[in-house]
Amino acid sequence: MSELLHVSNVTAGYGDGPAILDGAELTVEPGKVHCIIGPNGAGKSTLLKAICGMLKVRKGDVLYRGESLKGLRPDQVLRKGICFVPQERALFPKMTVRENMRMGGFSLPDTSNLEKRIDEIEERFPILKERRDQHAGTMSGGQQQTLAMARTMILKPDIVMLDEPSLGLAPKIVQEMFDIMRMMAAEGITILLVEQNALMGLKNSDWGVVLDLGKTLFSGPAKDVLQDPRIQDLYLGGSKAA
Amino acid sequence: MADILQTLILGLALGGVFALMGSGLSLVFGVMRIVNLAHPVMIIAGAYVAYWGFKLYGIDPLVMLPVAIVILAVIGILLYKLVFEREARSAKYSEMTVLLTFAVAMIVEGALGGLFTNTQRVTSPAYATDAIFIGDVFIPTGQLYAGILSLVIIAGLALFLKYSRFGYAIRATTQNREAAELLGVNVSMVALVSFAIGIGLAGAAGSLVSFVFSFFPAKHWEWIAVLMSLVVLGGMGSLLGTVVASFLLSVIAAFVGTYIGATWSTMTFFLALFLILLVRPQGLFGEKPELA
Amino acid sequence: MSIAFQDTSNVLQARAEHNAKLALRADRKRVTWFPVVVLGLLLALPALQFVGNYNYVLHLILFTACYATMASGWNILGGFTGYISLGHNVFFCIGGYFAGMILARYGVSTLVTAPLAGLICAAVGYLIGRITLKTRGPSFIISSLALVMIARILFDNWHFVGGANGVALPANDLSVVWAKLPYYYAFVVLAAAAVFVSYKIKHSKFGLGLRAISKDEIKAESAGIDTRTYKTLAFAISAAFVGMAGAIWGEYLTYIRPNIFLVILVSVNMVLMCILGGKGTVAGPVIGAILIVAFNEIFVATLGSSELNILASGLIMALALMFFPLGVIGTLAAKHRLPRILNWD
Amino acid sequence: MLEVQSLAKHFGGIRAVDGCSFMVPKGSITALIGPNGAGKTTAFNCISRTTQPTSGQVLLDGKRIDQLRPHKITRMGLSRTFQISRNLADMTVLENVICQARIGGWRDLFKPALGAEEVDKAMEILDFLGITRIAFEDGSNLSYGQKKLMDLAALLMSDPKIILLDEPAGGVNPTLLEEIVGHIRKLNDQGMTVLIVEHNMDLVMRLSHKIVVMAQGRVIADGKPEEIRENPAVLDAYLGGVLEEAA
Amino acid sequence: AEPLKIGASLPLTGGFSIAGTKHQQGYELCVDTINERGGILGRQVELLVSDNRSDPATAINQYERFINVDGVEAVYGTFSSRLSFPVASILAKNNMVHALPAGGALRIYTQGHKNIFYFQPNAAEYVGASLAGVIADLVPEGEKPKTAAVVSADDFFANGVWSGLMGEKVMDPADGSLVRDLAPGYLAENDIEVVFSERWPEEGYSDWLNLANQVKRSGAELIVGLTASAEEAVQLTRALKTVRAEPKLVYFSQGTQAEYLEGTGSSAEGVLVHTSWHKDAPFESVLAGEPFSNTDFVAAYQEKFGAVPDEDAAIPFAVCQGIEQAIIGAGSTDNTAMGKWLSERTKENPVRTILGRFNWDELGLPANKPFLMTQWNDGELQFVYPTDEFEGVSAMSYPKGSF
Ligand SMILES: Nc1ncnc2c1ncn2[C@@H]1O[C@H](COP(=O)(O)OP(=O)(O)OP(=O)(O)O)[C@@H](O)[C@H]1O
Ligand SMILES: Nc1ncnc2c1ncn2[C@@H]1O[C@H](COP(=O)(O)OP(=O)(O)OP(=O)(O)O)[C@@H](O)[C@H]1O
Ligand SMILES: [Mg+2]
Ligand SMILES: [Mg+2]
Repeated sequence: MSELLHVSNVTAGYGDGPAILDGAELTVEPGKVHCIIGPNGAGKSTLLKAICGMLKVRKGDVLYRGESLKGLRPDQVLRKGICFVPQERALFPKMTVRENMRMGGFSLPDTSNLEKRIDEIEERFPILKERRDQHAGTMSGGQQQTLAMARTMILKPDIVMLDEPSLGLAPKIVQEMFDIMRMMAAEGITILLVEQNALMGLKNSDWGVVLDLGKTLFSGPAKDVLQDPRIQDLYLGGSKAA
Repeated sequence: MADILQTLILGLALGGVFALMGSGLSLVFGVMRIVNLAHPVMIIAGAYVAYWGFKLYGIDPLVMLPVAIVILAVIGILLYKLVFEREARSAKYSEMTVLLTFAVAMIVEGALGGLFTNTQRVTSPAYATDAIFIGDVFIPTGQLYAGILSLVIIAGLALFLKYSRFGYAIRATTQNREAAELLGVNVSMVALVSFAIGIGLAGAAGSLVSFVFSFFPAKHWEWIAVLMSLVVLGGMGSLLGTVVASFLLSVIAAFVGTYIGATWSTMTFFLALFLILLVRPQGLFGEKPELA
Repeated sequence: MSIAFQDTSNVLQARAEHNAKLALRADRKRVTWFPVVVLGLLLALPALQFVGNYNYVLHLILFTACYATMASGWNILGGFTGYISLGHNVFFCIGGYFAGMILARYGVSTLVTAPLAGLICAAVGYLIGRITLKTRGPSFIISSLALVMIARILFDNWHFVGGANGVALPANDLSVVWAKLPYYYAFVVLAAAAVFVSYKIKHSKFGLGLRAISKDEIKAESAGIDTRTYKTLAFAISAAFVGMAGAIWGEYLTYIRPNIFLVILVSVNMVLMCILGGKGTVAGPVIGAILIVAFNEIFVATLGSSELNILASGLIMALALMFFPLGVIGTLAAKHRLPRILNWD
Repeated sequence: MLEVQSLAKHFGGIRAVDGCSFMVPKGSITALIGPNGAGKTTAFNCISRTTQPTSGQVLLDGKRIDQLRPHKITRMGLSRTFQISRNLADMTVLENVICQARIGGWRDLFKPALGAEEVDKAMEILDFLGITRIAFEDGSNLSYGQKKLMDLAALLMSDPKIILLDEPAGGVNPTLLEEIVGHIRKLNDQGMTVLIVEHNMDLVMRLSHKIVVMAQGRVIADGKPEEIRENPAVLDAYLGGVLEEAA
Repeated sequence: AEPLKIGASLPLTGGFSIAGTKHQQGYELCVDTINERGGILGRQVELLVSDNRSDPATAINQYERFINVDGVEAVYGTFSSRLSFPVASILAKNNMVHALPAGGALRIYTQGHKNIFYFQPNAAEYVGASLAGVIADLVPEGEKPKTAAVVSADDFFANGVWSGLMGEKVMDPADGSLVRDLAPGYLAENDIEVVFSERWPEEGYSDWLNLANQVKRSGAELIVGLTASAEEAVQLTRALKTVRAEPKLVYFSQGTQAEYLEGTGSSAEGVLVHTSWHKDAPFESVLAGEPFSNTDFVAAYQEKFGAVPDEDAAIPFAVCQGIEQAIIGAGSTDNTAMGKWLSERTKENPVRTILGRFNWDELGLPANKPFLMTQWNDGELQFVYPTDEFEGVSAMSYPKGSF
């Protein structure tokens, strides 16, 4: 079987609170782009947090290349090759842009190439080059999002999990963002993303997953998901989406 | 003229010691956002290490300094594991941590008092009561050594924080714990180590203090407010700020003490604190807060 | 792998059910008779003096009530508004000196002048607040510490009020058995008033605004809350209570001296009581005051005379903070285990 | 209604807003768009006075408001949301929302916080936004989208005359967004003026009567949606080829 | 019979803890000795000590507790003026005999409390008399210091000494009334001009070198250091040494303790300190009806605590003796009778303690009892003044010279 990551019947929640995820299923195949959609508060972000170790998995299991990720700390999960960009931007507000980029390479065992790699990435995102010495916290919302994205590219991980990467980006940049994502996929990096900009997300994905009520309600090729009238109605903004 | 020069020298001499006393506090605040009210009592613990080294084996407090650092760092590690680790995880209760450090201060004070009684102690290496006289003006050797050593230690620390990989991890963790974790930083380790360094610095300060001031367990209450005012004036968490503030305030206090009156020299620290809050709440080197 | 997903209405209905399952409910019932009964008992208690000498019991309750007043007052600023002040004993001192000096010079009992002392403290608190409330978090805590130090130096050098040596105040003329009663009643009433006012504030728009300020001042400000006025007002009210307590405390001790009021232990006690009981709750400061006074008594009685005393206090405090970070009331409430009678919020 | 006159805000060398002027006509829905970092949020901050502008004026109904403290501005009927949601932890969503209710005067201050009337109103708004179930949830324990919705609810609670929305659609589910759009329209029909920052061009085009385009701190275009759509400068700076595709 | 309970609240922690702990030792030693010798009026004595953390409110509270809860029949005083002052009112209110081991400020005694008895030679304001005596009697004519630097802690006791030396008016701030006018003051009386004077705050002072430097610069021949604790005396001495001050005479109000010697070493040489007690003073006293000399006390203390006692242990011991004799004298623990008995003591028929004989004036201050002056010589605290009271007086070394 060609699955890279398998989430089976996972239950998870915050603290002693109720189970937010209650039987979530997910299969991630290598080299593909997966898009999770669902209403606000469905548990999408919670699912990603559970995978990367920020939340405890109460029941069920998360298998990565057949190995369980349960009980690992986020930094350990990262070292296995799963990189997560959370929805609330995970930047260091009082470090400069450049330092933020360097932090992106923190987990690399060999940092000799780091500076060169950062230079390469900066070429692709001119704003980052321009604002190199600005504190990340003072950048505009979209700039921060760009930085967070760019930073993951330093690592060349196996799986990148993105929580709403298009959030707050200007349309032009959104397009670029998805282009980059496709490019990463082409390089063999597997992508798992959560999108509220569902049309755009699904259009640029291979596989679509619908998460609602903490459960996986639907999962199939992105095209099918896009065309399902029920899904259009419930999650894509109704008839207009057609 | 000689008077002015002399006062300046005395102010600077005290400033060096205060700088080291404040820097550990500043570091722990910078990294963990903990206002460690137990820091002064840790300095006293460090002073006891130096004291017993001196008293039992006649070891110079300057030689005891590394020993004090190590012993206190170990205490720091234990303390972190036992008390602060769970706090560090839940940022929600961060203001509680201030009070927790207060409790720790009481525990340590009680323990020190129980072990060593409240008798005041001081180590007396020869240089502690000596001075270099240049004409009419003198430089107290004890404080001179202490000041130079403090600056060396602080400079080392600053370089470490700025350039080492670990320094990066420390700063990253301070600013966004979750993000640091996601980028592969073992955050609890970072917090542990930086806390240990902070307390270790208290140990270093303690061994210097042991011959500059006399001390007993309950003495730390007198230091808390003074050290705090240094840290605030410098800008919370800014090492450089703490150092500058230490020298600045000590010098001002010395002039106030000479020309206005001893009573008011201690007041300098607190008044300065108030003035600074009035005109520049973030301190000398702090970040300007939102919403002025 | 798809789950029951035939129809959109299915999902909508499931969603409604799911939401209902996760939804929390507000708890609105309160037991008012309990505090009232407690108050009644306290008011009746001095009758014990007819059958014996219970001066020490009265002293303990009076002492607790004094601290309950101060802690409740502190709570208005520290608990509701989120500004932790370690300098509230300054108002304790100002209240004590203001009323105390009037007593010494003109013989007017502090029981009469206490409200006035409260007003003075409110005014001073307002002015100080205008300066120090510009800072937040740790800086504010430290500025409050500095405030104590400054007040200490000023009072120590103010020869009109006896400087560091202090002033002895005349004791009342009642016999030993009844001498404590005026102060006992004054403190019990003051504590009740403090609790009542806390309750009222917490449940008013003002209180909601204060809580908003404690969480995010910018957000509060842009929500239309006049944060500066709100917080200085909170500062003034809390200073007033502490000041009134100080006024009466001075006469009760028959001696005022800067370092009776301006020692860190006094302000720490206030803070500690609130934390231990539950910062930001109404009952918390009272419970905290009772616990701390009780602990103190136990230590003095059992450990008596040693450094162990400090160590044990520190230990209790640390354990309480570690295992009841929200205080007794707060933690129980968070776990939904708070007995009804103690839910005053 | 709202008039911004040569507003500027500099951070050290960065000119986030650099002499920008525009007007929001009464009763209109005006959109403020522009590439990332154009200075939209900063302009918002200057208008609502969460930051102090370096220079320039802001007028609300002809009165200068750039010297007032933020709460005064809110009281004058100008409310805003934050791009990165700010919420009050340890307070329930209901309290978060009611917090923003208007307060009459001094006497109101000591009225019960959660008056029945207000609770009803708040619950109605929450219901409308589909987040009733989190009414008693801690304000900080919400999903990203829920926080946005809560912000919106709080905003509605204050009965403002003009609202400034900073990316209200970001992270909100499209289906729900449709409803919100409907509601904004309805509010607008009732006379509320809206200034909205949004990157969702589809929404902007459908909703707004007027569009102001900013880039690098300046206004580069100002006009009806149709005009903006055609404006080559805007296409180049901001939209790329996207708009055609979406339309 | 039931044990006779006596309570003492002491500052065992906090600022005064060092002295407080020694006070506890003094009381304990005395009570133990009494019990070994059969107790008071045939009853064993039970000593209750509690820690007031150097806090006045707590001290008051604890005396109340002793009286109301523990049912003590007598109390011993606490340490330091600032605690004794408020405690005095409470004990007066409860009609207890208040025997103070510390609390020398005149104002405590001018409040009009009855049954208050001070167990040190004299009020703080009159301590200067001994210094004046030393200068008049022991310093050769022509070599007497002409200028003085007076530095002092802002402390209750130190302020009292200061007032006496400088000839200030002692006022009662409560009503602004004059308690005593001490003009012209002991220094002026001896033609010594004060060329530098300075007070430092009660807590948190650290600028010793600066202070010492100013003292040195003033060129004063007499240095008077009125410190609040031995700790401050150590600091001041070390600072004076560092700046190489070279006065003719140095007098400190604190510094008889072993800690002082340990902290200062040879710098202590020649420093004069007043004291209420000295181990070599040949005082004869009675305890439990039997003679008990000062030498016995030193021996007993050494046996029990393994160290040479200092005045902080001796004074409370004397307090305990005074209370014991009062109970015996009154024949019961009726405090009114005890107070009456104590106030009826005369020079001929005094209370006999290891601090010597005590009888009191109407204020409760000892009549005709000078302080002793001691001086550190060769690492030993020698007792140098007054010279005519008893044997064993050492010669005073003069001038002091460098530290
Ligand atoms: N820190 C938290 N503590 C407690 N509950 C939380 C926390 N964060 C989220 N929740 C709850 O978990 C549920 C799911 O949140 P989650 O963030 O996973 O939603 P989401 O699907 O990502 O929504 P969105 O599209 O709005 O981002 C929400 O109902 C929220 O109330
Ligand atoms: N505090 C600050 N210090 C320095 N520069 C700042 C600060 N705040 C904002 N900036 C800069 O000002 C510019 C405008 O930022 P602003 O947040 O207003 O952009 P925006 O138009 O809202 O963009 P976005 O659509 O990405 O949210 C950006 O280049 C940003 O980096
Ligand atoms: Mg989410
Ligand atoms: Mg923005």
